[in-house]
Amino acid sequence: MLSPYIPVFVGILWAALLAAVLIGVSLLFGPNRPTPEKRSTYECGIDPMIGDARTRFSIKFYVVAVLFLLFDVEVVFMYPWAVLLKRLGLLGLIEMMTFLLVLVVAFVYVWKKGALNWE
Amino acid sequence: MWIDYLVWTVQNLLFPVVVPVVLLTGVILAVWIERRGAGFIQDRVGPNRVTLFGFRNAGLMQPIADALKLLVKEEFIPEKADRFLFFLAPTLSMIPALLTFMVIPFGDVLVLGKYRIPLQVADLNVGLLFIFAISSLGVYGIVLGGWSADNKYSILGGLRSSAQMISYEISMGLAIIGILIVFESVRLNDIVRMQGDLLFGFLPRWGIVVQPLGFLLFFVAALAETNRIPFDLPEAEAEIVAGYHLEYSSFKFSMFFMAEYVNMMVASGFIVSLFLGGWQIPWLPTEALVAHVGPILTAVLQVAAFAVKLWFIMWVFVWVRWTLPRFRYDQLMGLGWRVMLPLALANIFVTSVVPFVLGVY
Amino acid sequence: MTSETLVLSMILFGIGAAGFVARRNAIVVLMCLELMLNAANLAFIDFSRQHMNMTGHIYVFMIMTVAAAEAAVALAIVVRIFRARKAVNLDEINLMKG
Amino acid sequence: MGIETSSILRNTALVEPVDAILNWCREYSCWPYAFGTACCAIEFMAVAASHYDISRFGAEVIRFSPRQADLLVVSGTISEKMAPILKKIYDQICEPKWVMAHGACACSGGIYDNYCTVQGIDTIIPVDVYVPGCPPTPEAFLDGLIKIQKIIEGESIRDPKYCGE
Amino acid sequence: MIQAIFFYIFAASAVVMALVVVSARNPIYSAAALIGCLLSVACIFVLQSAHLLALLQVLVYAGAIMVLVLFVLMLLNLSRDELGRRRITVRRVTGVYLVGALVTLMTIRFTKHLWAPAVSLEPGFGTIEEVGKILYTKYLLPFEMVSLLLLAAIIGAVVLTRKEKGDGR
Amino acid sequence: MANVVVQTLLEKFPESVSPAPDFRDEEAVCVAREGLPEVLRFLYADPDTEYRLLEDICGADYPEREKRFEAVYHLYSVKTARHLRLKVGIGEEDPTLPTATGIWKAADWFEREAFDQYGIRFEGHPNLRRILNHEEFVGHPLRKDYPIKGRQKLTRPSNLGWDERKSAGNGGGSDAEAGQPEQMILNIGPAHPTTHGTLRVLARLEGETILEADPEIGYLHRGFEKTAETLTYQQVIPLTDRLNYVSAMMNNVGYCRAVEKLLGIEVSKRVQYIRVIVSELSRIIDHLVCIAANIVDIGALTPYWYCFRERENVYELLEALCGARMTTSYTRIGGLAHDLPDGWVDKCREYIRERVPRGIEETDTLITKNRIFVDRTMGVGAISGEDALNWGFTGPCLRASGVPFDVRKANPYYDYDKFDFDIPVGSNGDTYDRYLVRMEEMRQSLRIIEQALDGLPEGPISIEDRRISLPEKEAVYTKFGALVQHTKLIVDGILPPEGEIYSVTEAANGVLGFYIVSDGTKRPYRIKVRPPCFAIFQALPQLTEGSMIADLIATVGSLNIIAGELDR
Amino acid sequence: MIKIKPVSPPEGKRYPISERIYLVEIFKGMGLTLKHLVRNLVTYPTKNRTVVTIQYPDETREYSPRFRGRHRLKKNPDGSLRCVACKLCAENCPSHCIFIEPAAYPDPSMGNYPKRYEINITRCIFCGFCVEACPKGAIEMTEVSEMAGSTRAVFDKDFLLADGEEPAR
Ligand code: SF4
Ligand code: SF4
Ligand code: SF4
Repeated sequence: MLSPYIPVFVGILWAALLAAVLIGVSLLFGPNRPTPEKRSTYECGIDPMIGDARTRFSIKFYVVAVLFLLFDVEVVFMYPWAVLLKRLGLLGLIEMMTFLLVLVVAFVYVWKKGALNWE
Repeated sequence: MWIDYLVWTVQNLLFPVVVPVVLLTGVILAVWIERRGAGFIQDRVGPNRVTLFGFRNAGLMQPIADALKLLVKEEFIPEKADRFLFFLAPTLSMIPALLTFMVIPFGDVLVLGKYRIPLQVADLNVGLLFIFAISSLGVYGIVLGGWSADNKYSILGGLRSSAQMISYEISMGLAIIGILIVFESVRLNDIVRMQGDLLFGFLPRWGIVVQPLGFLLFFVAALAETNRIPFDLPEAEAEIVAGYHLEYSSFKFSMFFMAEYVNMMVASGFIVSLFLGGWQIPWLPTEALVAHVGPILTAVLQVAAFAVKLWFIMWVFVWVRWTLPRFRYDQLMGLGWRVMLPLALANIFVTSVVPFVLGVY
Repeated sequence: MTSETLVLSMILFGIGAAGFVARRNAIVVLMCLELMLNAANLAFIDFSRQHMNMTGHIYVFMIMTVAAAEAAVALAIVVRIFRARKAVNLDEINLMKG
Repeated sequence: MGIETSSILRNTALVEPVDAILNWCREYSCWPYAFGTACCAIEFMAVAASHYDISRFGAEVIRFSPRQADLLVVSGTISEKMAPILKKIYDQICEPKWVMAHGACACSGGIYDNYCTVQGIDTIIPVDVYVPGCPPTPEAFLDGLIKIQKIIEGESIRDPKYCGE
Repeated sequence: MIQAIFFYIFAASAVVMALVVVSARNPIYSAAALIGCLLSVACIFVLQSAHLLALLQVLVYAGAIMVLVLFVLMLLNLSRDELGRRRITVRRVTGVYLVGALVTLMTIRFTKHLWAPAVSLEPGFGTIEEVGKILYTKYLLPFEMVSLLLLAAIIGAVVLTRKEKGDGR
Repeated sequence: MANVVVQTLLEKFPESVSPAPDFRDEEAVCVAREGLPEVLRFLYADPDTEYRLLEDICGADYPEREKRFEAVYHLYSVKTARHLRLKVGIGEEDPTLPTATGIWKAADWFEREAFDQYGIRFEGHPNLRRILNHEEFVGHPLRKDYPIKGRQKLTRPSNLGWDERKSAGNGGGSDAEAGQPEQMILNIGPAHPTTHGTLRVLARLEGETILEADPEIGYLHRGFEKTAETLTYQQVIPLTDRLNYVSAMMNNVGYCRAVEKLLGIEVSKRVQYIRVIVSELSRIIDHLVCIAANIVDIGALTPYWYCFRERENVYELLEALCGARMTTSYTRIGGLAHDLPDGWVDKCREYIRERVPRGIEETDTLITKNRIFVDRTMGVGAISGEDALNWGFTGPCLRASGVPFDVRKANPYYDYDKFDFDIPVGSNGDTYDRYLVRMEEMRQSLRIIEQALDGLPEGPISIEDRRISLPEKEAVYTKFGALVQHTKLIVDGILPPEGEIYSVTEAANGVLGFYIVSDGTKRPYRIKVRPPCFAIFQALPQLTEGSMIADLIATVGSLNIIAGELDR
Repeated sequence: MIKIKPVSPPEGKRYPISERIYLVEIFKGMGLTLKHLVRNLVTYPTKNRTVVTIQYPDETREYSPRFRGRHRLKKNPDGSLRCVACKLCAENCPSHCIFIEPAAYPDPSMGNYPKRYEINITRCIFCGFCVEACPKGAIEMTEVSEMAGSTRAVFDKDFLLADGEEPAR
């Protein structure tokens, strides 16, 4: 069962090689004249402002990622079901609708809690 | 037999090597179309002065000049950057982009005597999921690229961008459930093949016909996934300068840039395969074609049909870009979560329940 | 093919477990946990293949789901604690101190 | 060309073809960093608009990140308050780079010879092409751009600029 | 043959990445290495004919869980928090000892499996259809439980991160 | 009506208010420093006067006087449609004045400018620091004893921390707070795509939400006022081009009208009509540029090209008139540089009927009702009419907030009262309304131009006063007398009587005022421009607080900040 | 008689359904851009192209006769300089960029001529005041505005007299 994957693996290697070579060529051929001024962070021509750039960011981003993760898992459960729906018949439909119902409950909860507001 | 080896080599070594190269060439064409198209939309002409050996070649050399120029531009690493990740990030955004095209079929299986050559790099039985899985890795290039440069704008751009991409990934995943229900497979070539059927005897059973809402949702999500206007927030110049690739120069920048276009092509190929009948030429099934024009010409015609559709979608991407304003971050997230997601769920509900109600099976 | 896979699984598990006890950064510890779960997955897949029975796949499916849920909640807790105490090192987080 | 690469290549017969390729791509892909401050910047916008269409020269890719730009177009008056910023941006642009002083103010201070205006950006950074005019017409700008292209055409990896001397 | 070559490539990369995960000082590097490790393991899944799960491994583990982890690392700016602070504690020594014991035990327990004979699989093995068939029939209950688990996780995450008044400002 | 206010003031505050010399029928009084706050408060609050709009505060320097400095306040009452000038003398030893920020928020930056340029200190001002010059600058450049070429280098990009900017402490955030988790300080500009090169906004963010924004200006300060003092009245015209360089023509007109008021002359009807036509054309291009730039910042790219295409057409008209596209220098004191060329009227008519409306309509189709655009702009950067007046808003930004104040109607000049046109007003004062008001104003301008073209009278294009306008070129070449007049006028310049005037016109962005003090020589003693943007931009913190970065960008774009007149 | 025209949409009528679903307006906009594209593509090869671009330097536009470009010193029909070095132009120049060194002709009846006449062209703001001030019509402005060079150019008398030729710089 490996055979269709061989080209994929070859592709991975080739893409990586391509990327490496291109960057390598660029390293080789690009002029390189680093000065402290040049290497300093760009911030609209101003010396970088107070505070580390990697400061702490809004928790909102975390909430997005969590919701993404959990919904992604739910979606994953739907793929086999979708493919099989016609074979599973009514039972499959009911099963998934129950599953979806819980999902919708979760979704509504999240919505009501305001986690979907980004203002 | 040597011919066996030849077929094996073509399938396993030649295709995976050639397809990325074709894609990268496609980027050149895409950039050219984008820039000339924008010109003509805006009552101007677009790049046309680049001269090679005294020929003006309508600006076709423009993207090549750009790429070459970037290749020989100074390689630059910001002082506070995390060097390793700084180099890794563009590679990370490029590789998944090139890989995902591997499972998209650009023609029916070419039958030459006893040899069957699928016109597709890898005919995976989970092809569709493969695209999702690999493209979900594209996020790392952006996130790490933004983070490693240690610049506020880039980090903001990287975070924004990744939040946007993952949000729309959900809608994207849900949008195709309907297609799966209808076509009962995750193997892309099967899906395409089934779109050759006719509905009511005359209408090609394309995904867009059986899943119009799914198509719309998928298209919008694809725009968002490829960071195109109206979803180009991560690099919204007006707000955060150049976003996550702000500190990138030379070819590393170029790789982000190319990854965007390759992603567009992948998205277009994906849309075409799922919703626009892939390599199918409407009303002309493979068997009929083979019977009339022979296998080779059939393959050529089918690849051509695929290419035409793909470039049409690409053009729509460009066209949309030059027409619409961009969303604000919160509106974009709101659209993704509060509009697209419920709609996609509704789409699934309708697609799965209606046949039962109608007693189709 | 003999089951090198199982060996690999054990090696990964060992590394993960070692990290689990040796690291103090809560998030790294979490990552080590994921590594261990992953090693378990590998073992399940291998058993499944050896026995030609796909139940192992279902287990892996479930493990992934649990891992996702666990990561979501665990990280939420980390974030929460961090915001309250500004620390993520397990040694420094003494829940009893209030 | 990297310094090492160019010092290796400088004495070989490859110089000519390599120069030709490098100069060709740099010439036709001159991405500007629009450092526009005043009236001249508005004319710069006009150059980007349909009638003059800077994109014909492949230069419509206006980058606002100095890392990705090749040509620093300084359009407009540079006040003393702005001067260090201009310097900084110039420093941050990656090699190779060129500078165009667009307009009387950028060239020389123009009509503003007073307490707060820099008398020409060449007192701060090197300038390759001066475009007089207040504001220079779009044609004048394009003429300046063509001059920049000419300059690029004449460069060689033997130049100290590329050999690191 | 090819199978074996690929296996050793991926196995080696998985082990190396795993070592980086536990030893890197910068958690971001740990996370990056873990992603690499997960991808290698996914490739091994493919070799084991677990096609669907290989992709789910990428999709869920590498593509979603790790995004979350990375986000948290960035949001909390943890990259520098752990630098240069390592102590050998009693707890740790005990821990390492226990780990060693555990691995040894497992080795003994699994010995007979280690020399398992090669088997030939039927064509549908590991495909989405087969997995689905079992999942939606035999493992119906766990499947429905999953939805509740996820519900709980969502609620937990949202509640835990909800902003309280006077928090963070 | 004329001097009712002055009379009332003299009666009510006999100790502190004294009459100012009468000149050109302007209402002006001198106020003693001690009585200033009461007078100001009275003028603001008294229902008869209601001077709700503080148009300008500026300094002036008279080294020979006993009280060396003078602060000049220009107030305007929308109710009575009248201006009032208050002059307060201050001695050099203690150049302090009470602040007016408690009454008009607009006073904030005007006072900072007076401090920066003249060193007049305003006590009680929340944040009195330099505004136009850089923070390493020593001295006050507009003082008469400061050398015009006294350049001072800035050694590093100005980079004040939050604490330093708020040194006087008006309750904003601090550096310490900025170090809080989840907050960061983001510097936007000056070298940033949306700030158009010269504005700078420092924003304290939480996530993407702006907790506090602090604008910083002066990056295009190029010493208009000081330079103007060294040129003759005629030579200042090219300088005015470069104030609001997008609609240079209007500055020409505004300036010339001011000097003509100083001279006490009236230009011919033809000149007036031509000035109206070119002003309205300029208004159109100004709005086109503003809308195009604003929309590009919002992310829709194509309207930019459509707007600029039409602008190019208008430029063609202007170039035919004066020989340059942007920096027109078309008007002259007492008239115009040239008459209309042959066929210009027809061409203009064709353009404004066929070309310009096309661009407007295409933008309209692409943008106005597009939900994405509406979402991005509606309710963004909103300000109420009352607040807007208090901040000193004028022009489209004020009208978008629902205050129908337009100098062209309120204090008509050049027959504007005879033209039939509407004043578009919005209701919410948000970015969307500002956009709509500008769109509609362009259409109204087209109407005005049509009417002006129709009614264009014949007549001379400059007045027949050889002390003011140059003789015909032909005459100069051939007639000795004309040559002498010509030479004399060039060398000696125009010599207005001693006095001071303040004259306003409705420029594209709002009220453009010129305050000119003449000491009888050929050079203006003091010119103060009252630029509309200056007042508008200072309200940015209020407009953007609590919104997102993207809103900030949309808002800044819709305010149409032209650095040339902002920083001068 | 101030007429007011309210422009904002009345409260509550902000989002008619056609706008709310995004699509109608988006299609309208896309129709417009497509119209431009097609029209421009179709007419591009023909004479009356709708693309407005002037393809400088292959094409140039028509300048206004009053165009204020580079200066030129004029000559009398007999070839002598018209300029009498009266310095009025320099006097009237707001950016003080004209420098004139007068000298007398050997024949006193012919008056003065400029020995040096220089315009610091990078400082000049092309206001045309010098032309306006000249009592002899000795200086005029041409249609040439392209003067880019790699130095801060100062145009001397010879160059200003030359009829629009490119200076050797
Ligand atoms: S050169 Fe003239 S147009 Fe350009 S910025 Fe200076 S004053 Fe403005
Ligand atoms: S055009 Fe104006 S600036 Fe130029 S030389 Fe003549 S007067 Fe001076
Ligand atoms: S050009 Fe005219 S104004 Fe100037 S010096 Fe000569 S004659 Fe006099």
